[in-house]
Amino acid sequence: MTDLTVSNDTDRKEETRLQPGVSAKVRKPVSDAVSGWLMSLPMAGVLVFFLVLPIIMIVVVSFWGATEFSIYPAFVFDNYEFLLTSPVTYSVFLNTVKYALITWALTLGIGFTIAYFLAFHVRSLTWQIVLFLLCTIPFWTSNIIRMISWIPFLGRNGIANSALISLGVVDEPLDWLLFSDFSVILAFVHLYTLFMVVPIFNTMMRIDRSLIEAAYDAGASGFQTLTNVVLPLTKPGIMIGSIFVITLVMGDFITVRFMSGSQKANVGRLISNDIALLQYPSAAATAVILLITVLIVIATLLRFVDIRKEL
Amino acid sequence: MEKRPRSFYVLATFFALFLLFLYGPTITIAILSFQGPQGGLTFPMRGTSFHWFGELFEQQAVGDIWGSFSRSLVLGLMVMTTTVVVSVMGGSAFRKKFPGSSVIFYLIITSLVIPSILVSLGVGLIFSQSGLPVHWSTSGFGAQLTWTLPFGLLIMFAVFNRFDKSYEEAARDQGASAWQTVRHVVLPIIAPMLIGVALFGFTLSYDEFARTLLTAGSYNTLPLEIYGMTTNVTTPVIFALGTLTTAFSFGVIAVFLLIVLLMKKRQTRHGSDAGQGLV
Amino acid sequence: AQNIKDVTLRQFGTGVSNLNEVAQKVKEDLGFNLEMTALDSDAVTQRAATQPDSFDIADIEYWICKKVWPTGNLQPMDTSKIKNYDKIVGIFKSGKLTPESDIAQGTAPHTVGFVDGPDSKSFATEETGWMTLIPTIYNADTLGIRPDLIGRPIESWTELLNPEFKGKASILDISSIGIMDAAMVCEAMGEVQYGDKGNMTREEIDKTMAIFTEAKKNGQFRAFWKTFDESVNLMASGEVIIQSMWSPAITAVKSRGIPCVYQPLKEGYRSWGGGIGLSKSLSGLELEAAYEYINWYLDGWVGGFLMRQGYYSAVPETSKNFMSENEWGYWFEGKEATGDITSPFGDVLAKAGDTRDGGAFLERMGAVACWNAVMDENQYMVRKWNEFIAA
Amino acid sequence: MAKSLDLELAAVTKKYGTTVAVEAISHRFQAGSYSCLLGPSGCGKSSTLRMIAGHEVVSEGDILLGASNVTDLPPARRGTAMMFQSYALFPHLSVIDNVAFSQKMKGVDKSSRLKKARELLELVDMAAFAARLPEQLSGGQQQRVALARALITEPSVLLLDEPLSALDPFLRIKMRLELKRLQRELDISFIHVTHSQDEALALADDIIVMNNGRIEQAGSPRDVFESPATEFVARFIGGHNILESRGAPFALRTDRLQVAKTGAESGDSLAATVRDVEYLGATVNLALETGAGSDLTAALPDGLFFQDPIEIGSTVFLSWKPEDAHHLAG
Amino acid sequence: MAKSLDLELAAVTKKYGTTVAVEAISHRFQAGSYSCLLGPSGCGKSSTLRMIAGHEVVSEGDILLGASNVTDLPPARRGTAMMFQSYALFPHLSVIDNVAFSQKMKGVDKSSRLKKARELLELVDMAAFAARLPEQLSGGQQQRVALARALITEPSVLLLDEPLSALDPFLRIKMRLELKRLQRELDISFIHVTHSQDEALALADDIIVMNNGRIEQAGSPRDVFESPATEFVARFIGGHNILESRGAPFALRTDRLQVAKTGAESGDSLAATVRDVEYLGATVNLALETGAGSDLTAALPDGLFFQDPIEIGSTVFLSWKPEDAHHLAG
Ligand SMILES: Nc1ncnc2c1ncn2[C@@H]1O[C@H](COP(=O)(O)OP(=O)(O)OP(=O)(O)O)[C@@H](O)[C@H]1O
Ligand SMILES: Nc1ncnc2c1ncn2[C@@H]1O[C@H](COP(=O)(O)OP(=O)(O)OP(=O)(O)O)[C@@H](O)[C@H]1O
Ligand SMILES: NCCCCNCCCN
Ligand SMILES: [Mg+2]
Ligand SMILES: [Mg+2]
Repeated sequence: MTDLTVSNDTDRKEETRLQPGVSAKVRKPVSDAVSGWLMSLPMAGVLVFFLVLPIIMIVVVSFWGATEFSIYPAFVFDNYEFLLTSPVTYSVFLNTVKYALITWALTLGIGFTIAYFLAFHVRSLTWQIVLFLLCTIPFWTSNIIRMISWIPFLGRNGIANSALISLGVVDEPLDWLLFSDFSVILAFVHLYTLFMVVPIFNTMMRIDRSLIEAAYDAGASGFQTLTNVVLPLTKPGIMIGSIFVITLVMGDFITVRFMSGSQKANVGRLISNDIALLQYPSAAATAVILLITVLIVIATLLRFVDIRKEL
Repeated sequence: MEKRPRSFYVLATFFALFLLFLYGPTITIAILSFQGPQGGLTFPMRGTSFHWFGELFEQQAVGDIWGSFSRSLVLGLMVMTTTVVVSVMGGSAFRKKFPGSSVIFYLIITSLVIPSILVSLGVGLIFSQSGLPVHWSTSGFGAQLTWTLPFGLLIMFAVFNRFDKSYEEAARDQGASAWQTVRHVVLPIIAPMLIGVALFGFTLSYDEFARTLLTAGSYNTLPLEIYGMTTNVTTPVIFALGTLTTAFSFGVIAVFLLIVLLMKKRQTRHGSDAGQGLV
Repeated sequence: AQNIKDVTLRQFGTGVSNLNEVAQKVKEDLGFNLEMTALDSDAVTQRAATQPDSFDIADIEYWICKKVWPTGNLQPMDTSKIKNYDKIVGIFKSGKLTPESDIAQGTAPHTVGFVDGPDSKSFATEETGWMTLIPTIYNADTLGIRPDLIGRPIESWTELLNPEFKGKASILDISSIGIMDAAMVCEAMGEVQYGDKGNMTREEIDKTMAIFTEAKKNGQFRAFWKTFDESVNLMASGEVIIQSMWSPAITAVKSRGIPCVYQPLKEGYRSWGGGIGLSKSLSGLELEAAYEYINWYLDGWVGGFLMRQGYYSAVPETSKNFMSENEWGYWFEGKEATGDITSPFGDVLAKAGDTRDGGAFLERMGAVACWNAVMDENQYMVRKWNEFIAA
Repeated sequence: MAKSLDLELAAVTKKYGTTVAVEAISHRFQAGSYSCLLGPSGCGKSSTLRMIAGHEVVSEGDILLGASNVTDLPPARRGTAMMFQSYALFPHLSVIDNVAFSQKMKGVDKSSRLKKARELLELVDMAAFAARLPEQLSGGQQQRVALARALITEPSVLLLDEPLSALDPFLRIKMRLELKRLQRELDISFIHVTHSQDEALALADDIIVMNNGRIEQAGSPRDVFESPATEFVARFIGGHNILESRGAPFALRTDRLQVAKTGAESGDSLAATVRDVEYLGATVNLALETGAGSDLTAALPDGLFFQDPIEIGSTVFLSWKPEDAHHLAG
Repeated sequence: MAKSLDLELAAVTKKYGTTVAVEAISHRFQAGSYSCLLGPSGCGKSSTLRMIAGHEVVSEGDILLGASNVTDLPPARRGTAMMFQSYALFPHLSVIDNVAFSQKMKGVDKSSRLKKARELLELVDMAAFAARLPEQLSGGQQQRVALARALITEPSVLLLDEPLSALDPFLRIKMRLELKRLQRELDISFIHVTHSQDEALALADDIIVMNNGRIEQAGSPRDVFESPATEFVARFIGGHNILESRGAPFALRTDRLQVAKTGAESGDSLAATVRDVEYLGATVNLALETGAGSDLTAALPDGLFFQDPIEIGSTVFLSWKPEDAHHLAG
């Protein structure tokens, strides 16, 4: 079947080895390269223009200078110097990582459970699709609108507090439901759990059901089957989901702003504040550091799984 | 029907709670969209009415819901179509080995993990530094593609990993040209999956905020417009919009279910005796 | 030949004044199209500074002008073409409301209101006949409170940090504005003496932010807000009972039947002013239309429309023609209402016998302590502000 | 190994929704015997086996192992072990960890379970591959590991669902000899599902021929082959022609049909046209069409055939000994 | 149908990267013949077939069909048609649209192409299923549709890659007769890949035994079965024992090994222990172990065996006629 191995080392070696002076009878498929190129051209085009150039631009600008109102080409390290010497930078990066880790752990726990339910307990494909679609409907309403609605949901007089009070769980409304790390992480979990569910579900669906039966046959309990068979075999999906969630959380700024009532900061907010104040070079420098951080995290995760194989 | 294990009920309850959690804001929105005419975006309710649904179709004090909605719709459709086409092409390209494919693959991964605001900033800068006007249908469109294409391509990887190559060989064998093979064999077979890619592309675009923020130009997309509207008093009209969107989504799913059911019916009517043993 | 009726002008600004009704009225009165795009204040600055081609008319605040003007994205306006130029209130020309008033601290509108000539990029110190922005709307801001939940008189900016309101206070997270509120508080507390609140030294900035950071760490604030709507929701939902607020936001809370007061304070107001500027690329028929629009803007209808929401018009006289006597008395003169006061959108905002918080125009605008500002140490201030948010 | 016990199915039925996959079948599998469930695709073989294993809920009826009713016990507690069609080796575990899996689940400490697993690997001659991952093994090797993994639970009954179908014909013959040897050595019951007649004949002490969710015939291979009870069994077991004599069907082994180039249609001699000649090495099969329209096959030893080859299209005359005609029910 | 032509492989090689899958093989497939490529898994059968079909680029060498060199022609222009292992019927098209596919690609108008497709469906006896989707057909039915779809292009050579492997044994025998009949009727060449010896023997006019990317032997089924050229062929074709006489290997058919309960080890008589007895219906196979450690098989007619059954574990004496020993190369 389709082998998406990207490395072409063997091909290339082959070519150079065979080329000189071999009989005309030797045939080599050349069209693969050409048609591969042609077909990936639009994608490459979009990526070059809207990803590579902007990244280059950002890197370049991160060395520029800025006035109150404009940016000017230069080659200064001020932006990095300020960034790397400011204690805020470190606390904000730390906070960003904190959000990412907590959200990751929660989305993983919830996402795994949901995926497990959908993959192993829901029997028909139609129902799996329907339940999944049901999970996606809330996302068809603009996120901004949903964010606004968290206040009446979690606020002092919100649905959650009213429910808790009327159930007698608490006497006083809980303040920490809103404008807190709790609410930020809650919103992240709300937004991104599905990004964990999908790849895990996908991997789980590819687990041969007879492996589960084999485990039961060997006397494994449901829980043992889960930890000894399902979990290890789901690792690739978990990795992909983790990549999604971690990068989404690390790059977010709007959720943190809304849900913390602007009281917490993450790197995304630093960048967006700088942008708002037209401090593009400073924003760019922060962005470069963020991008490097994210790429390192992802590269680390990618070491554990070849996601092309696992799709 | 066979008896379910207890874990089923535990997990089903968990799933139900998760759904409830997912729908928390949606339910809040739904309730508040029935505020009385004096009501606002928060509790307590001040009466109940359909007032805000009516208002939704009137001009707002600030902002242009339907104008921006139609832009978001058009942009969503543009992004959706492009994502499908480009991802299918890209996915097909990756089935072959070609020099540079790994570069593109890592770009795709980068595109997936790069924080949105960076793309927004970068694309905005490129356009402004090169004197091109930013517009939702150019810079905004491109910026959103950097978000939807990775998803599209990853889904296509999954699709083509499961696609039996012999269908194509059979088509070539039958004299189909490369294009005919794609048109008459590959596309129809992967069509159901493409619907998934399309839905993904549209949803991601329709709700995209950060990547459009600095790239939309003169005219706002819906998320930006709603955000802009919050610079004045917003009314439960936006909740009415949310409720309508949700109702509409339910409708789409109901239609989907209906189609599936009908197709199942039709299949049984056709009388399959597949697998009935001796020829 | 081109017809002015075919012209479409694209205007952007915050939702405060980018009202659809204005565009509709323009179409009725002048015949051409005005397309309104509402943005949040960050986006407004960005748009004005970085995307000159994306608009024809910028509806921005004066302090933003300090950042935008040097980009050359806007063209100054020839005051001789402005019919009502003479009637514009003094604040925007000499800086003085009345000949005897003091000029408040901060980026007062007149300091960024003029340039020397059509191509000049630096501000003039006095009227030159070339205006950067045509003033349209302004107000004096103060703290908003929920009298029902506070239950006692509030008189000073210091109350914002009063531990009594722990977890129920808020300020806004737009640094250029927020820092001024903070300064008002610190000055009122006697903690910091400022040379010029609108142009702080690093030391002053440090002290101010230290006090606020301390308060934040002690849990004084429920949240910070960034958009108008957030401030309304915070107040209306009771999450917050005292916060820096804008006049129409108070109005919005009140219109839901929730008691809310725009509390005049003894230290005075923090003021702001907005105006409209023209894109550099505007020329020919479109430029003509833009001038026509500006003249119409100052002609009174918009003024009345804005005043009835609690803002002030730059040419109050003309607005008077578009307001009832009751309205003019209530909004401008600080008199008791003689009948229901309704917003342009039909909400009843006050009943007979009510008076406006803070009183008459002269009383309010005369008690302005400072203007929203962009200071020399702006970059430093912004960094400190970020630290405050991240703390 | 555990003591082998009789396994009894008592009116066991399996329904999937409204489809009845297995219909009230009863059978006693003798302790220590090798039984094959044989039948066409979809006849309910796997369903039966999976009910015995406990992987499928029994809709009606009971399953008894020795004296105990195991119908509702979980798979691991019924004394059966299953070897899956595609082996279902855990891809993330090494060969030895696969085999030691059930011990690990029981909480047996590492060194004892590895020791035990190694013993089993030696039994199936795979000790040298202990550290490999399943994907690094050939099909036949995987099968042995699967066998070891199933046997480590010391089952009284080993259940095998088409254990040889993933192998190529060459290996298949080799492995079937090993299965048989192992069963004999361990002296436990094997119940083996297959749809290959050869496999069933070669391996089984008992063949249970199923059709449409029912048992058509159960007996020793010779019983089944030499005395097929029904037309279905005769056809399915292969090597038989179905003929009719005065309205009653009878079976006649293809190697008992005598073919002569000359003769006359009379009594027990039948004229037929040769439609096809299939050379099969040691035998040659003639596909024959009689006037009555029925298709017959005659299997001739190759030596005999090539002494005087018969052309396709020629007419031949068929006869058989009366004692070779075996009467069928229904 | 098209005129059948000879197909010739001239030193055809297939390399995947550095692996050589097919190594310079040459062979002439006679026009109108049924050829089987037989060999173990991975020996290069599919690669060879796919090069002939044009689905795999030929690394070196040429493929000639009649007088023309088709090496570099696209699949549809070489006069071959392929039937795929799992049939590769287009799942979204009805049976008749599947068959009419190639006509549609050519631009033939709807009514003519459906007419033609219906003819082909009648040929394979599937006209009644024209409106079904492939998933609504059984394996055997799918196979016929695939056949019809391949034949509608009027190929000179039909290529079949393990066409019977997805069927159960019962159907497999039935369908192989049909394939053979069809090939004879159409009088075109069939090239059929299989790893089943029975299938190759039963079907082929010509068997090409492959191993490790090379042709080990090519010839008629009788040639191959009766005179295997090498030890590999003898083993792979089945039904043979490999013995050694003075350092030189020779093959002896399992049914030519004579088994006696009494005798003496001398000259051509060999003592052996019976390790296993496999009942296969008409024959009984004895698995035998000789002192020299080599494993032999003796195939006895069931009648003979059961006259005087031999127990597992007993010692028997083997002998054979000298003319049955067939000497092997290497
Ligand atoms: N999970 C299931 N749900 C519904 N029907 C099923 C299920 N499993 C099997 N069946 C049906 O039950 C019948 C018997 O199936 P079973 O798998 O036992 O047959 P089998 O004899 O093992 O066939 P094969 O040789 O093809 O494996 C078939 O008609 C099948 O379609
Ligand atoms: N696309 C490919 N890339 C690399 N190697 C391949 C490819 N296809 C086949 N091979 C290798 O070439 C050799 C011959 O493969 P081929 O498929 O022709 O064998 P086969 O005889 O058809 O085997 P089987 O009976 O298992 O189908 C094998 O070693 C195989 O691993
Ligand atoms: N037309 C510009 C209006 C800007 C409104 N800004 C509100 C600031 C209030 N402090
Ligand atoms: Mg089965
Ligand atoms: Mg093959």
